[in-house]
Amino acid sequence: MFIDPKNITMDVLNLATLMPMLIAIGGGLVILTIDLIKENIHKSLYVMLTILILFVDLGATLGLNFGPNEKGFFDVMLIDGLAILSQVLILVASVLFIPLALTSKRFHEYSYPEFFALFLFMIAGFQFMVSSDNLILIFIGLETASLSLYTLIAMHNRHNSFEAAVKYFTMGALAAGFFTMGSAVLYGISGSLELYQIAPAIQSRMGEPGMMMFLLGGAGLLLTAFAFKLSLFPFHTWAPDVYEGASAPLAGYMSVVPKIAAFVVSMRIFEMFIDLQIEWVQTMIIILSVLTMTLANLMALVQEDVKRMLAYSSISHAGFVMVAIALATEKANIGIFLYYGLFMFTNLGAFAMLWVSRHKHRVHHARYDHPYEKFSGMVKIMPMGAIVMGLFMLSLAGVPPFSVFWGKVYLMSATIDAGYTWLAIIMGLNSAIAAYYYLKLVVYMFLKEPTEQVTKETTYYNVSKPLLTILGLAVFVTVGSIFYVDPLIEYITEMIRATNFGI
Amino acid sequence: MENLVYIALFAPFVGSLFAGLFFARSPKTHLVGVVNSSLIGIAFIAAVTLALHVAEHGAVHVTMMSWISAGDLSIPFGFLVDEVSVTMMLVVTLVSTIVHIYSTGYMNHDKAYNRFFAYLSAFVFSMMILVMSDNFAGLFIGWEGVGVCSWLLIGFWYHKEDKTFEENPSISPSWAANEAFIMNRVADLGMLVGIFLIYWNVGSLQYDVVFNALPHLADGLLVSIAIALFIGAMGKSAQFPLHTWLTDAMEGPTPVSALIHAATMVTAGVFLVIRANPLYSLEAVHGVSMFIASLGAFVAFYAASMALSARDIKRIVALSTLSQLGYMFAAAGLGAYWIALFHLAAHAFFKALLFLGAGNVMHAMDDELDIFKMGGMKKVMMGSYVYMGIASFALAGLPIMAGFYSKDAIIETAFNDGSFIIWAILVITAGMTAFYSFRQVFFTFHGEERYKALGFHPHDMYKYVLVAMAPLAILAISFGWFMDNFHEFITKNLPDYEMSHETHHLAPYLGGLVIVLALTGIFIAWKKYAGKGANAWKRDEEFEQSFIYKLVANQYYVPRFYDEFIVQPYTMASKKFWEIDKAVVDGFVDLIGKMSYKSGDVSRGMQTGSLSAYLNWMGVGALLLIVAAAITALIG
Amino acid sequence: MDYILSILIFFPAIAGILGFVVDKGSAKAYGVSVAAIELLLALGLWASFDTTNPGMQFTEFSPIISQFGISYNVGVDGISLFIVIMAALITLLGIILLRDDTKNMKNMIVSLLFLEMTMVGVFLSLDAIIFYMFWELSLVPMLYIIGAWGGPDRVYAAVKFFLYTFAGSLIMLVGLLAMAYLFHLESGIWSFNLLDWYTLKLTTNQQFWLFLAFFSGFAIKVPMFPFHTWLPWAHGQAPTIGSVILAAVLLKMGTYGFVRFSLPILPDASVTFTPFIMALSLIMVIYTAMVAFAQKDMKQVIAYSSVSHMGIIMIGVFAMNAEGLGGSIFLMLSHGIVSGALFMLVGVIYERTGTKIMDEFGGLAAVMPVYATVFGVMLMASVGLPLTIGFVGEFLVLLGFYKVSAIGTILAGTTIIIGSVYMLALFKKSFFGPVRHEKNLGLKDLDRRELTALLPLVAIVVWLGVYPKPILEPIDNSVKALLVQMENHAQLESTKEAIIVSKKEVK
Amino acid sequence: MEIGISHYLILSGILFSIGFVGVLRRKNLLMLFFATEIMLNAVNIAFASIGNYYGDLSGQMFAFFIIAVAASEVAVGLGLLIILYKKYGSLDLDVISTMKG
Repeated sequence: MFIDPKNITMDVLNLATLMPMLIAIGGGLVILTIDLIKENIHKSLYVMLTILILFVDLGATLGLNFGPNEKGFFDVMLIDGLAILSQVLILVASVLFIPLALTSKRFHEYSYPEFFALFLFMIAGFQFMVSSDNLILIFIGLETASLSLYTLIAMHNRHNSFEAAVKYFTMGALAAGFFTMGSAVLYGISGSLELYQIAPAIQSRMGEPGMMMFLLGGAGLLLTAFAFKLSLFPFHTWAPDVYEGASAPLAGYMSVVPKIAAFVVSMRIFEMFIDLQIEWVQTMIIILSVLTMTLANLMALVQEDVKRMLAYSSISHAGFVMVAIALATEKANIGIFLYYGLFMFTNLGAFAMLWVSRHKHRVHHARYDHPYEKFSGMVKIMPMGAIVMGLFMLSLAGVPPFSVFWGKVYLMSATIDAGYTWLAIIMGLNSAIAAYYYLKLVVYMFLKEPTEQVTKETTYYNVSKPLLTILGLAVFVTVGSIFYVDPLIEYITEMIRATNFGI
Repeated sequence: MENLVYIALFAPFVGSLFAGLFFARSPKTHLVGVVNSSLIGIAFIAAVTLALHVAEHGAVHVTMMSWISAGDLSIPFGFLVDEVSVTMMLVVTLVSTIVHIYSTGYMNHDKAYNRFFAYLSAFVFSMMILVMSDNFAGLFIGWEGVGVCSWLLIGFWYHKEDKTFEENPSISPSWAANEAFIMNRVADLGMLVGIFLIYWNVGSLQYDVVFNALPHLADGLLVSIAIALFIGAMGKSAQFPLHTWLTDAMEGPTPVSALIHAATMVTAGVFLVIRANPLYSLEAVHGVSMFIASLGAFVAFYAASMALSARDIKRIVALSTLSQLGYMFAAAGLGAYWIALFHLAAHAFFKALLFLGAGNVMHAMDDELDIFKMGGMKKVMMGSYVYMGIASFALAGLPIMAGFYSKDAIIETAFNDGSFIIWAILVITAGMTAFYSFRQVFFTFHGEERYKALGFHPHDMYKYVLVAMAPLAILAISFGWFMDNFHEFITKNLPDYEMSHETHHLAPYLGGLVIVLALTGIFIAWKKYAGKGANAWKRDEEFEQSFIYKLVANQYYVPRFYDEFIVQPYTMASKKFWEIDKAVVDGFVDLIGKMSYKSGDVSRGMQTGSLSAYLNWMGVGALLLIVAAAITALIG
Repeated sequence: MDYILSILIFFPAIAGILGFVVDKGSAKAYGVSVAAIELLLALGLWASFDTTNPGMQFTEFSPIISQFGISYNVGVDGISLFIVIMAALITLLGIILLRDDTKNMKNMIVSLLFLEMTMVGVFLSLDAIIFYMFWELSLVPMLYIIGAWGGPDRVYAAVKFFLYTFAGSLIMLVGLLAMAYLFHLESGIWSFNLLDWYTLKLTTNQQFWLFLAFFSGFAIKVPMFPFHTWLPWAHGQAPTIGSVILAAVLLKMGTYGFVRFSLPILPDASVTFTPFIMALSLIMVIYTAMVAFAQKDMKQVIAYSSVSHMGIIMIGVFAMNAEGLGGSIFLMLSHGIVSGALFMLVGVIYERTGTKIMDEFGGLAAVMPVYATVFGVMLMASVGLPLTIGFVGEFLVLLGFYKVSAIGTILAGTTIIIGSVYMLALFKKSFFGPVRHEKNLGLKDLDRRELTALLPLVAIVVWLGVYPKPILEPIDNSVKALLVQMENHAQLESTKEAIIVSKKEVK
Repeated sequence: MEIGISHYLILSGILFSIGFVGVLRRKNLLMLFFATEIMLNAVNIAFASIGNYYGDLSGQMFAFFIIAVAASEVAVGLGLLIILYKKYGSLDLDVISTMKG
């Protein structure tokens, strides 16, 4: 038993596995300390510091030994390919996110060093979440990250932000209840909280009467919890409101990073079930993902606000990717990361564009910050801005050769390979529906006449060099995807192959 | 000789380009008329030379270049000048030359003089391709080419407005042009099908290959080919029921009517049947041939009956053309191909003459066409009177005239074949022909000078035009004299038609019967219409109310029928289809869009914004999952 | 000449990017020069093309996503060569025809150049994904052209065009991916290379479903009945240049797709589906021709006539013999030239009068004789008059299809009747009769710009009508190779019987 | 009657259900937090009893962590709640619904 002190050596403890998280947490503490020492330091310092910390974190992550059975810290850490890969994605997305704080106008949350500290804590939470197959640690990571995230949302300091945070928080608390209850059920069946021990235990007890009931019940509870995190229908209701309430960059961030983390955990848990030949899980996930992508798409059609539209579109994308979990093949798993790796840049870019055009006051609409009218005739006034946003939209719609297309193709291909051609067709048709609302923005930008309120001042209200840099990077990655998809797939494949999926 | 072939073929083309490219936009110039007439004349001379050559040395066959080759299909631009085609070439170029010269006078006052010659020469070119081609596809080029030129020329005065059917049965030149084109296209489809059948069963479209292969083909197939090709011929030669365009085509300038709608183009169908005689003389397609003959006889009578009551000078001539085409088909259908061809040539001459004469009258009468408004014009238009008289004699088939020999031969053929019904019809029609042609002559040139009251000041055509018409008149009289020479020449290529001994024996009586009938017809016409004095002729109003008269005067209501049962339903159906297209086909697409949008609108209703509702959704979802889990677990 | 295909594809795109820098005033001149160079390059390709070689030439291959078998793979054969040349030609003439006072000329030129890249790319791609990429990308500039320079309902029309085609092609994408998977199952490697796919023998069941998937992408693009309704909208609203390119080139992508994908990869399904395709095509031919007759708007007549003619092309594609298939490819070219010219002509009169309603005109032949003449030539080509470009293809298609179905051919052959009905009605309404409006009396005839754009097309119409051999021969070679390929890969005996590479039983 | 593992688990289930129903039915934010706490505590019971049943400490550990997390949740939650109350003057869930659709 691991509580026996005699057996513990530093080798077994393998503290290096904790390094990335420790760096993030330590960095957060350093930022708080700096604030204690000297107040009112300009946010750029914190931004740069955070980026540095993230880079160190990234370096530490990449430096880790990894393998399907690379364990550490009382064997609760699992540093397999999946963990490394998802941490890299999380960190890259974070690095992209943080410079968006450097807007030309002052926004409330970024003037607090706590924001950056919380941000780093949140990252540490996500990192814990993805690099463990211990349900306790996953829970702790999840909650650390979520609690930080609620706070970050609320720090935007608007009516909507508080409302969003409360909604997210309350539903998150409920989901935490489900997660823990699900874990308890699994624990009850298997007597273990480690996934790699749970799997064989379940397998050996599969035949017992009544076992299936508990198994499926537990799976259902866990599915509820992660469906909430991944914003699957009907657990998605928080997402549009939270995206609307959060600041644009944070919304973009939320549509990527927490989802990657949740996908990783879902992969670990649900693919275990699927590998155990429990078809129910597969069926349910497919039903959920079909419902999610379809309904989210339909609801996105009728939105008047671009940000809210993008929120629904993010939900739909999550539903799209969720299919891969149900397939539980290597190709599908590669597809998840390829998709999110590519989607990340485009989506962050799109939200960054919204952020650039974010005005202190709602110039165009009583409720919305980014109604479609805001972009009316943009090509006439700001052609580059319109083209950039248009590229993001086309990419999100899945027009080749822009980045998201490759993810789509890969996932659809994986779906077909697994024998679910009908599902691939549904995915295709959903992309067609989705094209409508992305196109709607393109139509507004390119085919309509500008309204009076649309001027360079209002639309480029918030612009700054760092923002443009991030945008440029996003465009570059979006457009040039055709040239790097190959190595990307290669890298992801290598990582996925070095992963322990329990069975 | 090759060069002569090309000269005959391309001289008209050069003329067309000359007028079309260089003078299309310049004001009227006689240069165009002269050059084009000369070029056609050159083509005529080339044709004559070729004819002599053919008579002496046999057919000339040239291949210019390949046209379409795809798969196994290979169509060259190849030209065959043999006895049949050279006859056609002679007829075409001769009549064309005269019509060209005639047109320089007739179209003298028309603004679009140059354009007219461009079209007219283009027509000659197309017609030459039609007759000279050595394969069915080449024939089809000419076939369609003459169709287009006919379209252009019928619609030459395109600026005229549409009238109602009552005002002008042809509605307008442009309408008539479209009608002609479209109706011909109906037939062309048949022709195309024939070509396809030939290709897929023979593998070639060359005449010689096809005709050599015919004996090896199945009977049913041969019948299909024969029918398909004949459908094509029916369109071009305006056989019932595709005949209505021909009378409407009279909206075109009169030289056009003379050349295209009397002498040459409309005989293309007959030419096709003659050309394909190896097919139509096969035992297997005897039924088709008999049908052709019967249809020909029917059309001969049918058209003649309509001509009896017509008042429009050009329509009368057009209907007589139709009727004579019927004769030709009757002959061809009965296997007397060379007689059909002979009548074709003879008819070309006297009918062109008749039309050009009618043109003179029209020209004099400021384009007035109603013969009721004319009368007694022989005083002012002696030349035209003589020409039209000669032509009418020829048409009526009076002795020594060209028509006498050719038409008589056809009637004899019918008798010889034992097809007495056809024979009877043709004989009766001959009498009717004499009547209506002289009805027209007497109405126009004899009797009371009704035009005076209407304020016309007619004068005859230019002298040189009248002189230019002389060859036609001479041929209308004398062409028949060369029947034996023609027979000898043409039967090298076409099968001979031997009259039986009995027929030979009866021939004088048969001929006499026809002559008697014709003379009777002329006499009745003389009695009725040639008298002088104010009361010499009166319209028989009562008779004009009778059913028979109305039936005939309204062309047996066939145009009406087409309008009511084809044109209008087609238009209606088109409009309906358009509505369906918009409402149903497109509506369905839009419906999908609208439904998506609507369902989006409905589903966004779940986003009430209220946290408790959200929690309930989540709870419901969780419960459903658990219930589903329970059910699945219980079922197994 | 090694990289000529890549140059052909990407030269317009690069020129398009550089075009952003060009001064507004000289944008048109820039566009004309670039398009002219592109055309010269395309002609150069033809000059160095080996017409006796039926296979792919000038192929280039470089892997893009080797894990997944996606590669940049282009090549040209007799089938694609001339469509590419036509695309280049039509783009050039379309740009020439642009009025100097077109608003946002620079954006227009840039979009057109990008569009040209995608068009050329589609026809030269030998990799399914690259093909799909250009296929989808072509929608974007077209969306902009229709949406930004179109009529009052332009946005609706543009979005409809985009979404409809996009939806169809996504299902096609599923088919492509499934195809790649089947290839993977068979060979163990991933490949989207068409030439690889050609080697694959599929069961009839697989072919059936794949055919349906491909069909949904291609049929919408063609557009086949009942998926055609986006086309009248798009044409009705698009600016002249948009309609010209749409009709001349973009529609050909659909039929080209059938030729390049459906036939050689799925020979059995193609034969199985022939009656179905025939039925739809016949409806297209007859029904849309009738709808065309009911139109009041000149442009809509031509739009619907395009659908009708595309029906003939479809029939030819499924004739399964060299005559029909070769004819349909020739018809693609001729329809491109003719419909392009007709749309240009409608554009000309629209620019002058601001209306396309035929009843507003009348008597134009007297006012604008040169215009009427050019229109007349195109009309005659459109109704398939021999010695014009329109006849050769139509004749061959009908001839070829006769082998498949005599009744079908007769029904399709009615196109020569009803086709002339609506075209002649159009001509009569607009050009004949008295001039209906005073203001039309002063209309100017074609000016030099318009003649420059139109006369080359007239010349081509006549040239290829009289002497189609230079084009027909390479097409024929490649088509025969394609049919041999189909025959070799057919699973069913009945398919082999249906495919006629060369007539065996000539008597 | 001997109190066995199943009794604990049934208790846990009942508590969890109570908490769940509370979450669904309560309109007051504070009550909602209580309901979630009940749910978490129900899970704690389950973990503790199962851990005991297996003689395995990880169940107990999980329970401890849940307690810790619940505490921090309350901290964050109450903070939000206070701000919200300041802004809206109410803790009624239906009032907080400006964002919808």
